[in-house]
Amino acid sequence: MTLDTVKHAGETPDTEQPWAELGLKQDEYERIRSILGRRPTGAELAMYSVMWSEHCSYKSSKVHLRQFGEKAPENDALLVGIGENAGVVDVGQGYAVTFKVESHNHPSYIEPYQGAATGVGGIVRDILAMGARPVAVMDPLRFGAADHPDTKRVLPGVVAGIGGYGNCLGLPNIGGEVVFDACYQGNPLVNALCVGVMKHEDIHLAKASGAGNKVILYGARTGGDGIGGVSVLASETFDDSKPTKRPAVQVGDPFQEKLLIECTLEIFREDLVDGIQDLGGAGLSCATSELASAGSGGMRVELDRVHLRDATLSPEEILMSESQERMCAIVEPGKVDRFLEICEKWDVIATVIGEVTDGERLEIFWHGEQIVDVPPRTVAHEGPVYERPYARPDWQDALQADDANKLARPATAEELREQVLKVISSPNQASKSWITDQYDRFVQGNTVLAQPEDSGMVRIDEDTNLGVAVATDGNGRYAKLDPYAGAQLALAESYRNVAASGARPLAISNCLNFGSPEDPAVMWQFAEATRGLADGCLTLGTPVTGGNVSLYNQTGETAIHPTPVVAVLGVIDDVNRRTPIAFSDEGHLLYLLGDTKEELGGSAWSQVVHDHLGGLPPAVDLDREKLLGEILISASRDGMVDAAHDLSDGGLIQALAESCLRGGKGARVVVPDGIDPFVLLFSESAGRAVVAVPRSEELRFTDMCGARGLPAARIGVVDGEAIDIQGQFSIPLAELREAHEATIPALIA
Amino acid sequence: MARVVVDVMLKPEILDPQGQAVQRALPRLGFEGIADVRQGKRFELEVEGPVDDAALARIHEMAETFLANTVIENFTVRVDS
Amino acid sequence: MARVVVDVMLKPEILDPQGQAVQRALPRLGFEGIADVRQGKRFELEVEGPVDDAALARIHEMAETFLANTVIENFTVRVDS
Amino acid sequence: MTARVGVVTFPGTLDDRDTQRAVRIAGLEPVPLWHRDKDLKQVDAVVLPGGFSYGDYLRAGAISRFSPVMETVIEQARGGMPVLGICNGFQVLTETHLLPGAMLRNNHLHFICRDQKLRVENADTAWTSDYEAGQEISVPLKNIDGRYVADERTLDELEAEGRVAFRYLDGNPNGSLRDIAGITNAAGNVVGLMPHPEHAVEPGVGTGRTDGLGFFTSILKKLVNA
Ligand SMILES: Nc1ncnc2c1ncn2[C@@H]1O[C@H](COP(=O)(O)OP(=O)(O)O)[C@@H](O)[C@H]1O
Ligand SMILES: [Mg+2]
Repeated sequence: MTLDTVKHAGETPDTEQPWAELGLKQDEYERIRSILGRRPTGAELAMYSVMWSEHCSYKSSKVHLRQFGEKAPENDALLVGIGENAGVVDVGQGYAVTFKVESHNHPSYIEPYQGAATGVGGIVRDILAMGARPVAVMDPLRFGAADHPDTKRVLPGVVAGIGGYGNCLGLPNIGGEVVFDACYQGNPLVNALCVGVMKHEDIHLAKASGAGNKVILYGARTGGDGIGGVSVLASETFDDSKPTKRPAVQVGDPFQEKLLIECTLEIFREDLVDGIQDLGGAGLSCATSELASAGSGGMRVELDRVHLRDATLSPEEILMSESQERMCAIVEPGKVDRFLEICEKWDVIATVIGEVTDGERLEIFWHGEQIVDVPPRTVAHEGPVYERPYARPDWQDALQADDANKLARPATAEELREQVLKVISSPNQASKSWITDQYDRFVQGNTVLAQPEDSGMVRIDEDTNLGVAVATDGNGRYAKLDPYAGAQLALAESYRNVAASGARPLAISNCLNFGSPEDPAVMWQFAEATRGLADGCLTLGTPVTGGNVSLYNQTGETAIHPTPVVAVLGVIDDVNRRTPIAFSDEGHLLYLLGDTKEELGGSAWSQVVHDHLGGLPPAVDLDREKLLGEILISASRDGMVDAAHDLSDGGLIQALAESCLRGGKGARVVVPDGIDPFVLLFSESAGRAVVAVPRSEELRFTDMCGARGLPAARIGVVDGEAIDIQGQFSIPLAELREAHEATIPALIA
Repeated sequence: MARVVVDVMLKPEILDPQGQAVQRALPRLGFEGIADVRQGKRFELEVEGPVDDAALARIHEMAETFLANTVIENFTVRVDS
Repeated sequence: MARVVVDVMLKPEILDPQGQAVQRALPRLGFEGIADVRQGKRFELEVEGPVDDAALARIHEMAETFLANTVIENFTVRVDS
Repeated sequence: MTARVGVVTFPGTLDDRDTQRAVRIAGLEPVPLWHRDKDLKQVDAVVLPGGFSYGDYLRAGAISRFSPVMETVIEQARGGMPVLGICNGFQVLTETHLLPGAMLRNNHLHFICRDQKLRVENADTAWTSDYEAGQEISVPLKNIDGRYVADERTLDELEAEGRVAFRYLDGNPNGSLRDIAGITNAAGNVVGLMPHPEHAVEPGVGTGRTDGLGFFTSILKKLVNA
């Protein structure tokens, strides 16, 4: 086959090209022709097609994501905002923290182990590329019905993949989520988050500047992994029925990634790079065009210098390969030798593949012949933007009218007790330790809080005890009932979780998991959710630092519940002041903070007891969330509470059960006057938490709540070996533990 | 009882980090001249009853659906003698 | 280039939970009549140069000192044809 | 003057910095050692920390065993230098035959991370003298290849000579024979165990307990009083 050079393309304008097979639309192909003033070469077509895929170009979501910048709250903590590999937040004492959550949904359905593993690998490289040492990971996961046979295939594979990769990298897993719902049956959601820490001066950006600087590709050899994966996997509705069309799966090598991390950190320490970019989706196409586009000048790459695992790869394939564990750095000529030396020390292959030029084009050569000559911005940053039509679905009104508050409630105390046990042992509410025990949460020796705490917390400075906390939350059921409120509830819950552990929320990242953007109903859900999230962040003062969008999570006509997952990052000045969820001391007083209203729409109770989804989700009051957060943070700082647990799905009873089981102590609860015990236990009103207050602190604590106007009701005391709801029922801890812990192993193990 | 062996190897185009780690270690141990190493799995099945075509067909199906992950692996089935 | 295969299996007296897990799963998947399953490793070595007795002796040594841990594993070396 | 404890970093080692921290907290001087260097920089003792050296590909510890640093470690360990292998380090020690037996995949086939109760069976080794024989401690366990096996004769010999240094309590987490969590060589200078004492040396992080500190204070006493 003859090489399709730029010259050749100019001479053969009428050659048929497989743009449709590569996922491009007719008008997109025409646009490429008009940008270049000729037909693209095969290599150029490969680059444009992957970079203009939904996954890389955000073409359907961009117009909505803009709000995150436009409505961004004033916040001087934000050092690097949206648009880089990950946002960076100032956490004080000269430290900066970067974090981001990303999806690897489709690959994890095809090959659960490798899909999930490479999802972790990818997000870790994003964090590394910012100049940070990765210090923790989290994994928000969603699967189909817990008792569906395919869940038995997908879940153990995903969990083993996340553990297999993360454990081998030495990154503590400090939290995540596991949710089961039939809507995710053919579209499990595998989101992965990584947190990294650096000093302010160590921040690195993905840009190529300085003519004459060298472009170095380092890490694993390039093979035929996931060729076309980006465009085929992320842009088209996934169809399992044609195994022959399955694209090659990427296989991760966590050992190689660990070397890459240590090697890169050593390179940063010696200040050897000007710009750096990880290779993820779209591989070299993405890295070279993004680096060149973001920097000044152009770039020239000799593609034949790339170290290959498979010598038969064509230049197009090399450009599209998604081989894992690779990075691309821009290095001054005088520093190249030292750079290569450090790579050699860590057994990492490194090759100078090109240099920054003073031109404006990205030019790629194959054995001396030019195969790419493009303006890099048109590939990386000026892809197509769609204003997809959206419309409130016609079923939304009926769904909201189907009020969960009207569902039959337990008639007797005995029935209430039964329903409590049923909810607490349901797959979504049950203990997830069978899963989380497969993750190393201790490595690095800085873990302060990990599962099953409200947030994950790590110490980042051993001398001052400065720490950061992260929580991730999302509730697709709420978002299905009302995507605007659902996104805000995810934000509120995550914010509350961080505050409950004593950390001050600073900024957020998010992963927006939705169905097909070509369906106006899905697009409406997306528009509503992004608007809700942007408005919410403005009110809470927590800017969006970055995130990820995963679309086409649907099977046939049926989309998943809209599932915005929100990660909130907080800071705590002294990790010794953190607040755990465990009730560990008898006699401590239990206070319920916030207002409990009759809010059962989308609740765990409505799902478990009635298999029902309808009505409205709990009302959102972000000012109240903020106030609650301030109280929880002050209480932690001043030692007024011994334990705190946020209330969310499952309501008060779920929080009590978790805190009692964690601390091995019971609770005696008195139902306050004027509230129905069922509503007290199961309502999911937002803006609430339960805290355990030592008697010596009671006055100080209630004074503070009173002065700030936060409702605080004394509902009982830590005591005994049972949860005893007075006048209703009592459940011994042993029975509760069995109910809570046996479910997941019985279903999955 | 007859023994049937199922060998499962990663497809050639799929990265094999384990095989690579072994290969890279060999020169350090003083073993030269090994150009490539691939590491896979070997299953030894003790089969009750005769290993006729029907039994082999079943084992083939078992390998395809269960022992190997055909997204990334190839396999072979053979009777051990 | 010639291919030499090294098969490494756990010694019979050592518990093989991987093989057992496979065996236990088989009936559930509808495969009956497999009395025992053992899971081991298969290494495919691409050897440069002739695979003569000297080369095989070296590979045998490599298997003994490196590819297998003879405290728990047995191995066999054979030329693939 | 305090003693110098070398902490080896192989490619893929994870707990090297944690081990250095534990050594420091105990009042010793941690000295990083690199797998490619034969030179042990005149340390008084060596810790082989946990992790996935060489990805644990092939077998846990199998490739690291052949590194230059191990040549010297093996030689000096035979000469009496204290060596502690934690998790992956223990696996390296069995692969080098400084300690008998081998480590296999957990019987339940999963990675397991938990706070694990142990009994210190032998408080006379270089690394356990600060504990009482029979003392129960809790330290994190986190591995997938943690099942200790050896033939019956070896196991009997270990028992008879008091060389089972640690045993799992409250349930065997991985199918290790005779609940063995760690062993020592006959001289008591080379000790290996699967659980991670270096992750239990500070209140407030990790398990929140300091049950693992005794390993490092034991070696401090031995080296500084020696
Ligand atoms: N939901 C979102 N919210 C905020 N920023 C987002 C979101 N989705 C994507 N982004 C931002 O868009 C940029 C491009 O994303 P992406 O191409 O996924 O980055 P990368 O390739 O480095 O993973 C990043 O800065 C990312 O943080
Ligand atoms: Mg990136």
